[in-house]
Amino acid sequence: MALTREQIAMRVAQELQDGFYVNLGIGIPTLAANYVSTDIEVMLQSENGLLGMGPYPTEDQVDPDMINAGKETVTAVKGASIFSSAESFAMIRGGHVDLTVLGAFEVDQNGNIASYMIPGKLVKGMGGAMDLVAGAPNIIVTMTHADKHGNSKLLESCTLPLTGVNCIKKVITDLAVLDIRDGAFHLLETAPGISVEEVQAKTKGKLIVSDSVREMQFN
Amino acid sequence: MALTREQIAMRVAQELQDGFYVNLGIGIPTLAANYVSTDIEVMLQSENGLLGMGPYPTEDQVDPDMINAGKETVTAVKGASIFSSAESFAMIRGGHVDLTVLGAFEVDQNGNIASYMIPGKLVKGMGGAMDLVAGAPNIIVTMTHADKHGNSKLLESCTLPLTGVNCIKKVITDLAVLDIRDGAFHLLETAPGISVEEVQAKTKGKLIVSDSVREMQFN
Amino acid sequence: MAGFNKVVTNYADAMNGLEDGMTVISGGFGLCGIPEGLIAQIKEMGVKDLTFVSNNCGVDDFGLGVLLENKQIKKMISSYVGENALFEKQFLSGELEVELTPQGTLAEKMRAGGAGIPAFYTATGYGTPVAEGKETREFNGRHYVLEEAITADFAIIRAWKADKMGNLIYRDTAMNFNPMAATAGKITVAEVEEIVEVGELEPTHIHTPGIYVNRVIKGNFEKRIEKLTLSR
Amino acid sequence: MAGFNKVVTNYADAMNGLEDGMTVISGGFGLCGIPEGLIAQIKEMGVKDLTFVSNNCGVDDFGLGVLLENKQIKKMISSYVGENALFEKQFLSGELEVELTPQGTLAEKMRAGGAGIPAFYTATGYGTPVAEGKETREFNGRHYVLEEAITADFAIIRAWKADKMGNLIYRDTAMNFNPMAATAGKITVAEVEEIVEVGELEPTHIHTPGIYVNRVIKGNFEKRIEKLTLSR
Repeated sequence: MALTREQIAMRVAQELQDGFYVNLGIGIPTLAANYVSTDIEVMLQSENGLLGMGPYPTEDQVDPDMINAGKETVTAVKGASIFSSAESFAMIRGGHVDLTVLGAFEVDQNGNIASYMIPGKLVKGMGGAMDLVAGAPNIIVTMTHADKHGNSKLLESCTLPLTGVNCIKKVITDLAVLDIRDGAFHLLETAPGISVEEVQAKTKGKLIVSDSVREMQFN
Repeated sequence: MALTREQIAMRVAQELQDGFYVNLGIGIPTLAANYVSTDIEVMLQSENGLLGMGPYPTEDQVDPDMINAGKETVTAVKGASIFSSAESFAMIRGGHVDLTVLGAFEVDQNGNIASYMIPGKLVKGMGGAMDLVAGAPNIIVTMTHADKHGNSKLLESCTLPLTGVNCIKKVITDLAVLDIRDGAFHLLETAPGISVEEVQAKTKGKLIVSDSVREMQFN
Repeated sequence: MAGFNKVVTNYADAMNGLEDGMTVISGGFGLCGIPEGLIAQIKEMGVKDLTFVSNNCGVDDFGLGVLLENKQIKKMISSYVGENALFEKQFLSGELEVELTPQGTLAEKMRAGGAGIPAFYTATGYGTPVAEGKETREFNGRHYVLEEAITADFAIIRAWKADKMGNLIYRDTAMNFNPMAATAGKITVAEVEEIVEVGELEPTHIHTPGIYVNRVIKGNFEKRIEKLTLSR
Repeated sequence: MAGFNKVVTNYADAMNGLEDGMTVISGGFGLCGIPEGLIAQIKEMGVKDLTFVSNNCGVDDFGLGVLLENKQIKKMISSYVGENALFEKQFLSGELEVELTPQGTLAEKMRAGGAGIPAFYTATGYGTPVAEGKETREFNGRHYVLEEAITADFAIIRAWKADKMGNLIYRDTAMNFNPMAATAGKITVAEVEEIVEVGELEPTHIHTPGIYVNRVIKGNFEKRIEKLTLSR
């Protein structure tokens, strides 16, 4: 079975290591924060200018001056710092954020990503995504493996306008976990009940299946 | 009589206007702070990272963490702000400081200034001078009109390595006040007892003497 | 305090000098930290053909959206403009020009504008539509795009506390783009929640030194929340 | 707190990894705001052929001067080096290489290094020896020089207060170059006057977020005054 959004988020959460500063994009990446192991500590960076983002507020805690990059009301954890957007992107552009997780429309075997624009539809803007993919040393894309028509989103070459080039290192989809290196997707893990063949069928870009492919583990 | 250092500083102080943010270089410019009219308020910028520099401290007030760009112990006035050197030079480079006054070895009729390096002598460094002359919209040089051998320091073209080009608008010396524009020094004021002829004799660059030259006024 | 008293007491004085065709940088991220009263005053003045530099363009009936509604904006330089049906309509009809700029590049362009840096290189946008027509260049084996600074005739910002000299402190994430915006306006106007006496703000806590600020006005803020999210 | 506890309790741990030939950025302006104990530790370690990036080079027997004395510095990148007879001697004898950089350009090069900006344009130094061999370029009728970013293997800085996560607050003008230096080291070590509990520092008062800081050590500072000037 393909993973649910929550299951993808659970698998993404496994990528977070103790002591990581992490930027989680809107959608599934943000959900991952709910599944971080209690054995580790991570600090969440929100690119509007907050390092140490906490949970959503209770009704008493709601403060219009305290929001995240998705414009949602949030709280700050102990040890948080708050700064300008220029400082925030200095942090991002300078490669100080250990891991960025974000969604995408397409990713290709060279690590290119398209995530902000579908020609013919209204362009809403890239927000901070272009800075994030150009800045973080380690970037994971999370998305469904194929679109609702069954077309692969893991391509030989992105067809949509790019958000960034040669920057995506890993993809976590509802079907699989794959590394991107040397011009190919490398299959590392399959979702429970998903065969290697199904992943192969739904991956349009070059796919290398190693001997050590394993099934995703959930606690 | 040529002006004393204190008299030059008094004349420099007349250039400060109410509401000006001012950077005063080491030496005579710093002395000018003592002669600012009590009718006006100015804020002194010190390029290490202090806006609102106050007088030297009393013995009780001395704090090694509170110094100016000359590395002297100072105080901060009410309304002061303290920031990093990057922020300080953003302020300077961005043209936010209304007036900079600094010393020089030479100035020429095109507004070039040489102030940091005498070849053959040890180079101690330009500190913030190059940023200041490149940044301030209004820059006054104050120095003696001639060196101790009687050689003019107001030249057709600077002979020493430059600190900045086309940036000096006004020169206040022990003999005169001169504007620099259109490739010439324009004599505006002479020191009490100094003749126009003496200024002419001691100015090597192109000097234009207007009809309205007047004697410096001191209160 | 004659020389450094920047407090103005009415919005007409606060925005005095704003004319048709001018460029305005606005602080704020979404509806957070926006100068509500200054935006209302611009609507009141009715000046037209403005270019706005702001990360977002408000929503239909709040923030910069009210100036769109009033057809006062000719061009937006923003990173994300997706919360606004009116925006979409004016953009598709060609009434509104839009220059999409990555958020970090936008923040840095404002900072550069205020800091006297005419242009800088960034890896952001290399190989994407953002780099089209721009110079690219390699440093140490990586590719970068040359981006130019932004300055404006006016910068309008919101702060929490100001003293009369224009020293500013921001509150929480309402800081966002306001500090950079403050540095990049020929005339910078700060609308604040509270004006305190000179000397009350600790010098090392000041986020924006008064040298960047020309006018300060005390505002009353609705502080509308764009997405109320609560913990379960 | 396993993951974010950056406190180390001895200087050997603080400077662990520093090797011959490395580049070190140091905060401080003159003798103000310098990481005294970290400098002493570098002397203790005896590592050689270091390149130091620091606005100044201390005095003969204090600050970075002690590393000059011990012949550990191969090259200085500084804006002003004039308080130091030893410096003069080593420079004139050719033992010491010096790259003079305008103070504001030096500060911005460090900031750029930390902020992922490989190069920027500045008017500072145009037409002077500083621009020799560098690209120059016109923007809007003014001339500018292209300056490249600086990063380093280590950054050593001094702060006033730190929490265990490495969030830092500076005291008065001891801030100076420390915030930019903090961003530009592969490993950044902060020597501080006081270590407080996480949560004690107000988020909007933090000058350097902990993300930039790898190690924190509590120091004892002499805080020598370079020029004692008193009001009359």
